[in-house]
Amino acid sequence: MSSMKKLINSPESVVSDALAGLAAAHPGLTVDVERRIVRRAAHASTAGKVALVSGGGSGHEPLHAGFVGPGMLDAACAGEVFTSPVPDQMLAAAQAVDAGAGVLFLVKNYTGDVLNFQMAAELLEDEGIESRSVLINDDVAVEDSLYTAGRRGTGATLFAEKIAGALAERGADLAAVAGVAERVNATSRSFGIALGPCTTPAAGQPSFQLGEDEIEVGIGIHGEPGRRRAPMAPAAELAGLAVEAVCADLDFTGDAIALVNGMGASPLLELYVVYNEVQAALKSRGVSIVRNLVGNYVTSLDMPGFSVTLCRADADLVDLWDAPVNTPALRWGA
Amino acid sequence: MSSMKKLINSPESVVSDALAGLAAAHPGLTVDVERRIVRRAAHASTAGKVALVSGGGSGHEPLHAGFVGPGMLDAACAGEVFTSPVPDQMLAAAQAVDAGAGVLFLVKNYTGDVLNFQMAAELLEDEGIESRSVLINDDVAVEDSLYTAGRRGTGATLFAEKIAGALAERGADLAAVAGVAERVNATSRSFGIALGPCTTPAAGQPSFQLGEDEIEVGIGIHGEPGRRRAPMAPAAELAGLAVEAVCADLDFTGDAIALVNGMGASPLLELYVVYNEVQAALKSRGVSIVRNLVGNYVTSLDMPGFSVTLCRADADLVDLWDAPVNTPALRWGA
Amino acid sequence: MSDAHAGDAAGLEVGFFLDWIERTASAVAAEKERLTSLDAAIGDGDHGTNLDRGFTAARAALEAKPPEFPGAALVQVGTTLISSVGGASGPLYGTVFRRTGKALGEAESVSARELADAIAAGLAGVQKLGGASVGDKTMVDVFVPALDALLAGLADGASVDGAFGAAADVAESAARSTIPLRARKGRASYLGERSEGHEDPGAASAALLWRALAESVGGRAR
Amino acid sequence: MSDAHAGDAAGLEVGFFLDWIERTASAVAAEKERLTSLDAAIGDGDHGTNLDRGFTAARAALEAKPPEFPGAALVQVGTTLISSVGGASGPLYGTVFRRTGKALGEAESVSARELADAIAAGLAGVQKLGGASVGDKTMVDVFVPALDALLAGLADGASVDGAFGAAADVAESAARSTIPLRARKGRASYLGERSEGHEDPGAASAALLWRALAESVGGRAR
Ligand SMILES: Nc1ncnc2c1ncn2[C@@H]1O[C@H](COP(=O)(O)OP(=O)(O)O)[C@@H](O)[C@H]1O
Ligand SMILES: Nc1ncnc2c1ncn2[C@@H]1O[C@H](COP(=O)(O)OP(=O)(O)O)[C@@H](O)[C@H]1O
Ligand SMILES: [Mg+2]
Ligand SMILES: [Mg+2]
Ligand SMILES: [Mg+2]
Ligand SMILES: [Mg+2]
Repeated sequence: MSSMKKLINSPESVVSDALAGLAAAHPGLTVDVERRIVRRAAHASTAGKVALVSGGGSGHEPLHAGFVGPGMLDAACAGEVFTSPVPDQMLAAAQAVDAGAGVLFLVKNYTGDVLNFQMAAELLEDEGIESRSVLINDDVAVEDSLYTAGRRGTGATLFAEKIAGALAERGADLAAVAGVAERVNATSRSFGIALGPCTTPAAGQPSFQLGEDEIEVGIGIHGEPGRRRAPMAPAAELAGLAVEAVCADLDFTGDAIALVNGMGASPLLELYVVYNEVQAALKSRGVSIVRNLVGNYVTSLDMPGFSVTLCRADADLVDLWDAPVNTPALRWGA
Repeated sequence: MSSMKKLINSPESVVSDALAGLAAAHPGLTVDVERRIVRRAAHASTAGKVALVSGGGSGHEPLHAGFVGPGMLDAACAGEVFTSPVPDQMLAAAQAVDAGAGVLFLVKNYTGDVLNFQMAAELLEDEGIESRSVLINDDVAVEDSLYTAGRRGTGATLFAEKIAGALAERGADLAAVAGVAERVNATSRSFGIALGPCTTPAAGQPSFQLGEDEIEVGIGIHGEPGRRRAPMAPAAELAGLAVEAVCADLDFTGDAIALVNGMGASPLLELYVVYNEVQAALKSRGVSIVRNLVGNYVTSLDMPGFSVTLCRADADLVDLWDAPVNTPALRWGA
Repeated sequence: MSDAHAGDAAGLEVGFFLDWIERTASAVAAEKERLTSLDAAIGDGDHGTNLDRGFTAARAALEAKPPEFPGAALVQVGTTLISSVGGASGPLYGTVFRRTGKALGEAESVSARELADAIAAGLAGVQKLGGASVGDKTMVDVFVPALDALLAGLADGASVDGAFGAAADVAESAARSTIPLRARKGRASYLGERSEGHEDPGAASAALLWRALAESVGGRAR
Repeated sequence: MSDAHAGDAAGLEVGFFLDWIERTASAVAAEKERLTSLDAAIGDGDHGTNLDRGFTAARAALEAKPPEFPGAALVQVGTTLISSVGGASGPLYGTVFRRTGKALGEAESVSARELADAIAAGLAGVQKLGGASVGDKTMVDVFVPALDALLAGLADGASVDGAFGAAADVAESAARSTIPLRARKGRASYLGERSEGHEDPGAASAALLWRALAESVGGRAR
C-alpha cells in the first residue's frame, strides 16, 4: 500500500531533485534540470540519425529518462508527477537532438500527452524540423471506442522505444522508424492489476481506497482506479486474468516478447512468481515467450501490483530487440 | 507501507514459484527449483576458475540469484523468506560449480548464514574441495562489539560479489579472490533508513508499526526494527543521516563507489532524489563518487526506504567494477 | 455606473482582464485541494495543482511584462498556461485564453458583447482541440451553457452585471450537473460507468473561472 | 510404575524418543504463531515457521526411516533440522539433537541420567557453535537452568517424572526471564536496548521442547 511518507524534500521540488540526481548518477546523460529535459551526453555521435523523443508525467520511472541512451531514446521530457510535460520542453528537446533526419515523438495516448505533443509538433514544424508522432495505446483495460479517450499507453511504450531506437541507430529514415514503432504498438497489448493505490507527493493521500481483500483490475499507470474491483486471488489467477485480457484482444499464438512489469511496490520475488504463472498460462495458449523483462519498468510510484505486456515477435523485431542498448535502466550488448 | 496482499500462490510455495519464474525468464541460468540452487547455465565455460557461491534468505531480490552469471556469482542458494538456506544447498551448489580452483563462499554476517555456511564448508572439506568464506559485515547501524552478533551484511555484498567475481573471471586463485572480497568488505560501510515495515508472506503482518510521522533509523534488511525511531524528515536530512553514519565509521575522503539502494517499495523517482542529496553531502566531505548504482538491489520485500553503501575506490577496484558482467540484475560490457 | 447595460459604451479595458486573472488565480489557489480531490476520484489527482501552477505563472508573467491591451493579456495568459501546466488542462485552458485573446485583437477596450463573442471563439478552439461535446463530462459542459446564458442575458438587454452573474450561476450548476454523467473524454473516460457520481474537475474549475469573471464585472461596476 | 525413580532400571527406549519428537512437533505447530510473533518483535518473524518446517520434516523422516535406537533417532532429528530449517535455529537445534544423539551412542535403552548427560553434551555443542552464555537472551538461557534442574532432581533421588517436570517448569520460567534482558547474540542483538522487554523466541521454543520431554516422561509412566 501507499505511504504518505516520501523520500523527497518537497512535492514542488521532487521532479527537479530527481533529475539532478539522475544527472549526477549518469555521466552518459546531459540533463537540463531547469527545463526538465534529459538527453544523451553531447559526445554521443548521432549525426544523420532519426532522433527519438519521448516524455510524459513523472512517477513512472525508469520510463522515460531511464531509457535515454545509445540504442534507445535521444531525449526525454519530464512533466510534473502524473502530468504531461509542456510543448516548450518537447520543442526544445527535439531541437537539441535533431540531427537532420527528423524527429520521432513517441507519445503515450493520454489526452494531456497527445495535446501537448501535438502543439510541440506544430511549433517544431514552424522551426523547419520534420517530425512524426506515434501514439502508443496498448492497454486493453480501456475500451477503444467513441466513448473514451481511447486506450492508454503503458508497457508497449518501452517496446516501441527499444525497437524503434534500434532501427534509428541503424540509420533508417523517419518513415521507417515511425513505421516500426507503429508496428510494435499495433502488435502489443497490456493489462494491469493493482493490489493497492499509489500516493502522489502533491496529493499526500492514496489515489483510492481498497479493502484488505480487494484489488483493482484493469488499472492504468496514474493511480486511477481500474475498470472493476475484484476479490484478492492467488498469483496464478491474477496472472491468468491479465493473460486472458491481453490474448482476448489480439491473437498472440506464436512467439512473443513479454514484459512482466512491477507497478512500483511489489517485490521482485513476487514479480517472478507472476512471470512463472504468465509464461505457463501463455504456453497453454500456444504463445511462447522468446524475450522477456521482469521488473519495475513502467511504474506508478509506490503502487503494488503488476502489468503484463505482450508484443508479437517476428524475427525482425527480435533482432532489433537484441541490438545493443546502453541506458540507465536497460543495457545489453554494450 | 507494507501490504498483506501479495502476488503469491501461497506463503509455502513463494520461493519455489519465484525460482521457477527465474528459470523461465533467464535461459542463462540453470535453476534447481527443488533444491533452490541457481547457477550459470551449463554451457558457460568456467574451467579452472575459482567458483563464487553465495546465498541467503529470500526476500532481498535481486540479491543473490539476480547476480549469478559471467563476471559475478557462479551459484546462489535461496532460503525461505528471510531465513538462511541450509548447508545441503550450499554443499550441492559448491560441488556443482567447483571447477578445480576451489570455492569462495560470500556470507552475509547473520548468525544463521554464518552457521549454515560454516557447516557447508565442513561438509565440503570432507568432499575434498577447498573453500574459503568471506563474511560481509558492512552495516554501521550495528555496534560491532562483544555484545552483538556483529555487524550485518547488507549492500557491500553486491560490491564483493561484483568485484571478487571479476577477479575470479580473470583467473586469480582462491586466496586472491578471497583477499579482494575481504578488502571490499573492509573498505565498505552501509546505513539504512525505513519509512515503514515490510510484511513477510508467512507472517502476513507488518514487521513493526510506525506512526504516520515516524521512521526507523539504522534498519537491516529483514524487517527488523532499527536502532531508533525518529521523526520523518526531508530527503536531504535523511540522506545526511546515512552519509554521516557511514563516514563517521570510516574515512571515505577521496574516491568511492556508491550504492543508493531501495528497500523495495520506494519509487525510483525518490531514490534519485536521495542520490542527489547523498552525492552532495559526500562532496562537501571531500568524497567523490566515481561509480554508482541507484535502484532496488538489496531489498527487504515491500519495505519503503533506502540504504547507502560506500566502498573506497582505488584504481584496481574500479577496474574490476568496470569489468564485464552479465547477470539478470547487473549487466554491462556484455 | 452601477447599472451598466449591455449596450454600454463603457468598455472593458486591460485592467479588467488583469483583475479577472487575479480573481481566477485566487479562486484556483483557494479551491486547489477540492479540484485535486475531484480529480483523484475519477482522474489522477493533479488538476488543482496543475491549474494553481498555471495561474501562479500567469499572474507572474502579467506582472513581469504588463500587457498593453485586453487581447494581449489573454494571449499571454494562454501562452503561459500552455507552457506551465501540462496535462490535458494546460493546452485546453491555454487555448481558451489564447483564442479568446486573439479574437479580441488589439482593441484597447472591448464591450461585454465583444468579450462574449471572443469567448465563443475560445470555446470553439477548445472543442476543436479536444473534440469534446456537451455531455462528455468535461469543462465544455460548463462553457457551453454559461456562454449561452451570457449571450442571452446580453441580448435580453439585462444589465452586464446581471448577465455575467447569471452566466456564473449557470456555470456552477452546469458543473454540478456533470456529477451523474459518464465521462467520454479525458482520463475519467477510462473508468466507464465508475466515472458516474463524481463532479468533473475541469467543469468545477471552469465554474471558478466564470464566477471570477462575474466578480470582475461586478467589481468594475463599483 | 507411576513412581519410577531416578535409579529405575526401566530405561528410555526408542519409542520414548519418537514420542518426545512427536510432542515437540505438535507443540511447535500449536505455538507457531506465538513463536513467530515473538521473533517479529525482536528478530525477523520466522522462528515459528522455521521450527514448524523442521519438526514436520523430522517427523516425516522418522516415519520414513524408523530409527532403531534412541541415539539414531536424535541424530536423525538433528540432521533433518539442519537440512530443513536454515536460519540460526536450524544449525543450533540441529546440533543439540545430533550431539545429544551421538552421546547416547548405540544403546537400545538409556537411563534418565544418561539422557541428562547426553543433553549436556548437546548443550555444550550449541554453546561451542553459537558462542552464547547464559544471559545473552537465547535458547541457552533455557537449556542451562533446565538441565541443572534435571540433574539436581535426578541426583536428589526425586522421581524421574518429578525431575523432568521440575526441569520443564524451570525452562518455562527461564524463558520468561529472558524478557528484561538485552540480547547479545543473534538477530535481536542488533536492537541493542530495544531488545529489552520481549521474550526471546528461541528461549520460548526451548521451553516447549523441555515441556514435551517432561510429558513424554510422564506419558511413559502411565
Ligand atoms: N478532450 C477534452 N476536452 C475538453 N476538456 C477535457 C478533455 N479531456 C479532459 N478535459 C478536461 O480536463 C480535466 C482534467 O485536467 P487535468 O487533471 O489537469 O489533466 P490530466 O487529465 O492530464 O491529469 C478534466 O476534468 C476535463 O474537464
Ligand atoms: N548464537 C546463538 N546461540 C544460541 N542461540 C541463538 C544464537 N543466535 C540466535 N539464537 C537463537 O535463535 C533464535 C532465532 O531463531 P530463528 O528466528 O529461527 O533464526 P534467525 O534469527 O536466523 O531468523 C533466537 O531467538 C535465539 O534463541
Ligand atoms: Mg495528470
Ligand atoms: Mg530468519
Ligand atoms: Mg488530472
Ligand atoms: Mg528469526
